Amino acid sequence: MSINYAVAMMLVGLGLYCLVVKRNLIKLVIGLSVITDGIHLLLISIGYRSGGIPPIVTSAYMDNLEGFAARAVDPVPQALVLTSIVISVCVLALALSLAIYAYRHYGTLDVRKLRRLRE
Amino acid sequence: MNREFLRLLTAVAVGLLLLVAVYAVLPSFGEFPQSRENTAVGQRILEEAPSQTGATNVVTSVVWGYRGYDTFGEATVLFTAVVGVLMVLRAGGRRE
Amino acid sequence: MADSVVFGPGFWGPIIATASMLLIAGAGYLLILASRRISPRRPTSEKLTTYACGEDVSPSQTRPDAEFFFSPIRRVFRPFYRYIGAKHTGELSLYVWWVLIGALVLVVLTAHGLGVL
Amino acid sequence: MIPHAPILAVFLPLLAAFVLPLVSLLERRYKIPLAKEWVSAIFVIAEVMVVFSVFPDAKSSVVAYQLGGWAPPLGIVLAIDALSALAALIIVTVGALVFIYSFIYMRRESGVEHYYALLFLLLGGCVGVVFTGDIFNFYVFFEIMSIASYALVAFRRHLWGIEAAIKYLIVGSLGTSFILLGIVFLYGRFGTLTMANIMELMGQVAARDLVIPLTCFLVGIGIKVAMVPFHFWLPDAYQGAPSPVSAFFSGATATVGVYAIARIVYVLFGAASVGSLLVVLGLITMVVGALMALVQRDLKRLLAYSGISQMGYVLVGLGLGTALGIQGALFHIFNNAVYKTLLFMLVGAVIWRVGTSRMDELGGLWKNMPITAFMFLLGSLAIAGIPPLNGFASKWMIYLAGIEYGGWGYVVTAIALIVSALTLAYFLKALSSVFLGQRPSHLANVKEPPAAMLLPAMVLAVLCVVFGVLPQLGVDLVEPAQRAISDLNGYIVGVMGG
Repeated sequence: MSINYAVAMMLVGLGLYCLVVKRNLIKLVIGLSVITDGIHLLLISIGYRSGGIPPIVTSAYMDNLEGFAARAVDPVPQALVLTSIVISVCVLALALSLAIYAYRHYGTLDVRKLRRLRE
Repeated sequence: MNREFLRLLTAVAVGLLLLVAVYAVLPSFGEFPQSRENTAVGQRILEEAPSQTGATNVVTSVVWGYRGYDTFGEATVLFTAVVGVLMVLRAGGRRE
Repeated sequence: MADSVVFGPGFWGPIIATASMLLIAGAGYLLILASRRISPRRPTSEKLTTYACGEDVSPSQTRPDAEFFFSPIRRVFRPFYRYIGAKHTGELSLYVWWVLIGALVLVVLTAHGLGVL
Repeated sequence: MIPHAPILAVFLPLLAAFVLPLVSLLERRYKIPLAKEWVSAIFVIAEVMVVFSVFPDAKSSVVAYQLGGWAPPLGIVLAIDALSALAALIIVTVGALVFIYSFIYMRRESGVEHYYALLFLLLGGCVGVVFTGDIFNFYVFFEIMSIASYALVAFRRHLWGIEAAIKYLIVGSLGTSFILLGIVFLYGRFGTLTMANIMELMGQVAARDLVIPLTCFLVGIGIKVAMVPFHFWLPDAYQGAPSPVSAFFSGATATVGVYAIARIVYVLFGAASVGSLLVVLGLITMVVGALMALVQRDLKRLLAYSGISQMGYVLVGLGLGTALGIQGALFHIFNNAVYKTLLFMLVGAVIWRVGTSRMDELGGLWKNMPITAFMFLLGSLAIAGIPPLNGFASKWMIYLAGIEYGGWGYVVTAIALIVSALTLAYFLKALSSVFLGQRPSHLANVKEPPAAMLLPAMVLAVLCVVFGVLPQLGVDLVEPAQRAISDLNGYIVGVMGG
C-alpha cells in the first residue's frame, strides 16, 4: 500500500473543494488544473512496477531486451499524460483569456457577480 | 457559513468516495503489468517496440508510433486553443 | 415483444391519416370562406373597434398575454417553481455544487442498477 | 466507400480549420471576395460526401480502420458501426446546413475566419468522437469538441457570451476531467485502451468494481447532454452563443452526447441494467426542462430548455432498453436535430432582423416574415409531437415502448404525454408572443431574411414533413444502429478480428 493513489485523490478532492467554495475566477481555474494534475499523478502511478526502470533502452540493456521488458515501467500512461497535459494547458489558456474579458465587462473576478444570465 | 460548510462536505464526500474507489478498483501501486500477465498493452509494447520501431525511448515510440493519432489530436487541441484565444483577444468588434 | 414498429399497414397508415387531416382542414377552410360569402356584411365603425361590455379596449390590451394565459399551469406546479425553479440563480459555484451532488446520487443509482446495492 | 474515408472524415474538417486562417490572409492581401466562404463550402461538401459514402458500408458491418497500420490493442483503431455512422450522418448534415446559414448570418461580424475555423474544429471533433474505437482517443476528440465550443460561445465577446463561456468552460472541464478519471480506472483495470478489447475483458470484472468508473463516465457525458442535475450551463451557453452556434449545439453536439451514452453504457460497459437509472433521469430531465421553458422570457433560452426536455425523451427511450425504445430514442435524436436546428435558425433570423430575442419586445411579425412564421409553426408543432410531423412519429414509438414495457412503463408514457402537452403550451406562447398579436410600432419595417439564410431552414422544414408523413423511412434509418447497440459480439469481432 502506497500513498501515491491517496495523494492523487486528495489533489482531486482539493480541486473540487476549490471549485465549489472559492469565489475568484482565477482560483477556480487553479482548482480545475489541480484536479487534472491529480488525475495525471494517478495515471502515472498506475504504470509503476516495483523497482522499475525508465522505459528507455540504455546501453546496459541493448543486448538484453527481455530483461528490459521485464523491468521497465509502463510507457503508455506516460504518453497519455503527455497528451493530457497539453490539453489541460489549452483549457487553462482559454479560461484565462476569458477571465480578462470578464474583468473588462464586470470589473471583478468574483464569480458570484457573474450572474446576468438567469431568465 | 452554513452553506459553505455544506459545499465543503460535498466535495469531501466525492473525494473520499474516489479515494476508496481507487484502492478498491485499481491494482495496488507497483503491480504493473496488472493481473493480466503479458497481455497488458504496456507490457506488449515494452517487448515489441525496440524491434518494431527501432527507437530506444519507448515512450517516444508510443507517442509518435502506436498512438500517433492521439498526438495529432493533441496538436489539434493546441491549435483550437490558439484560435480560441486569438479570437477572444482579437481587436475590433462588429464591422458594420 | 415487437422487434420494430411498422408504420403503414391497415387503414390508418400515416399517408391516409395525413391526407384525411389535410382534407378536413381544407373542408373547414372552405366552410369559412362560404360563410363569409353568404353572410350579410354590415360593418359600422362601432363594430370595427374592439370592445368589451360596451367599453372600448385599447389596442395594446388586446395583445394575448402568454404569461397570464399560462398562470393556471404555473399555479399547479408552484412547489416546483419555488424549490427547483428558484435554484436557477445563474451562480457558477452552485452549478458545480449540483454537479457534485449529481455525481453522489449517480453513484448510488449506478450501484443499484448494476446490482451491487 | 471512398478509400480511407474514415480518416478523411475526421481529417478534412481539421485540415479546413488549419487552412482557413491562411485563406483569410490571402483574401485580405489580394482582395478576393468571399474566399473564406467558398473554401468552407468546398470542404463541407467534401465532408458530407465522405461521411455519406461510409454509411452504406457501416450499416451491415463494422468498418475498422487501423491508424498507422498498428493492430488494435497496440495502436489506435477507428471503428465505425451503424451507430457511429448514424450519428456522423446527423452531425455532418446539421453542420453543412449551419455553415450555409452562417455565410449570411455572420457577414457583419469581425474575425469570421476564427469563427469558421472553430466551427470546423467543432465538426471535426464531433466526427472524431463518434468514429473512434479507442477510449483515450475518445477523450482527446471530446476535448477538441469542448474547447471549440467554449470559444464559440464567447465569439461575440459581449457580456452574455463571456459569462456563458466561463460557466460552460468550468462545468464542461470538470465533466471532461471526470471522463479522464473514468478512462484511468479502465486502463488501470484492463491494461488496454481499445474499446473492443475492454469489452472482451469486461466479463472478468465484478460489477462492484465498475460502479465508480461508469459513474465517472455518466457524470462527464451527462454534463454534455445536460441531463438534469448537470443542465445548468446549457441555457446560458445557448443564449450567449451566436444563433448558428446554438443551432449546431442543439443539433450536433447533443447527438454526440447521446451517442456517447449509447456507446459507453450499452456497448462498452454492456450495462443495459443501468437502463432504469436512465429512465428516471430522463423523466426528471423532461419535466424540469419543460417547466423551466414555460417561464422563460427569452426566446433562445426557451428553446434551450426545450432542448433539455427533448433530451429527456431520448434518455427514456434508451433507458427502456427494448428494441422499440432504442429505435424510438435514436429516431427522436434524429428528429430533434432536425427541428431544433430549424427553430434556432428561425430565431436567429428574427434576431438578425430585429436585434433582440426578448419575447416581450416582439410581436405581430407574421405579416413581416410570413415564411419564417410558417416554418416556426411547423417546427413548434413537430417538437410538440403533433401528427403528421416527424416529432410525432418518434414520440409515438417511445410511448409505445413504455406501454409495451408494462408496469412502470405506463407511468413513463403518461408523464411523457403530459410533458408533450406542456411543450405545445410553451411553444404556443413563443409563437403568439413573437409572430401574433400587436406589433410594436418600431418593428413595422422588419423584412424577411435573405433567401440564402432561409434555404437551410427550408431543407429542415421539408425533412420535418417528410419524416412525419413517411415515418418508415426513419425507422429504416435507425434500425441498423439499434441492432449494432445490441450486437456486442459483432463489434468485438469486427474490430479485433477473428
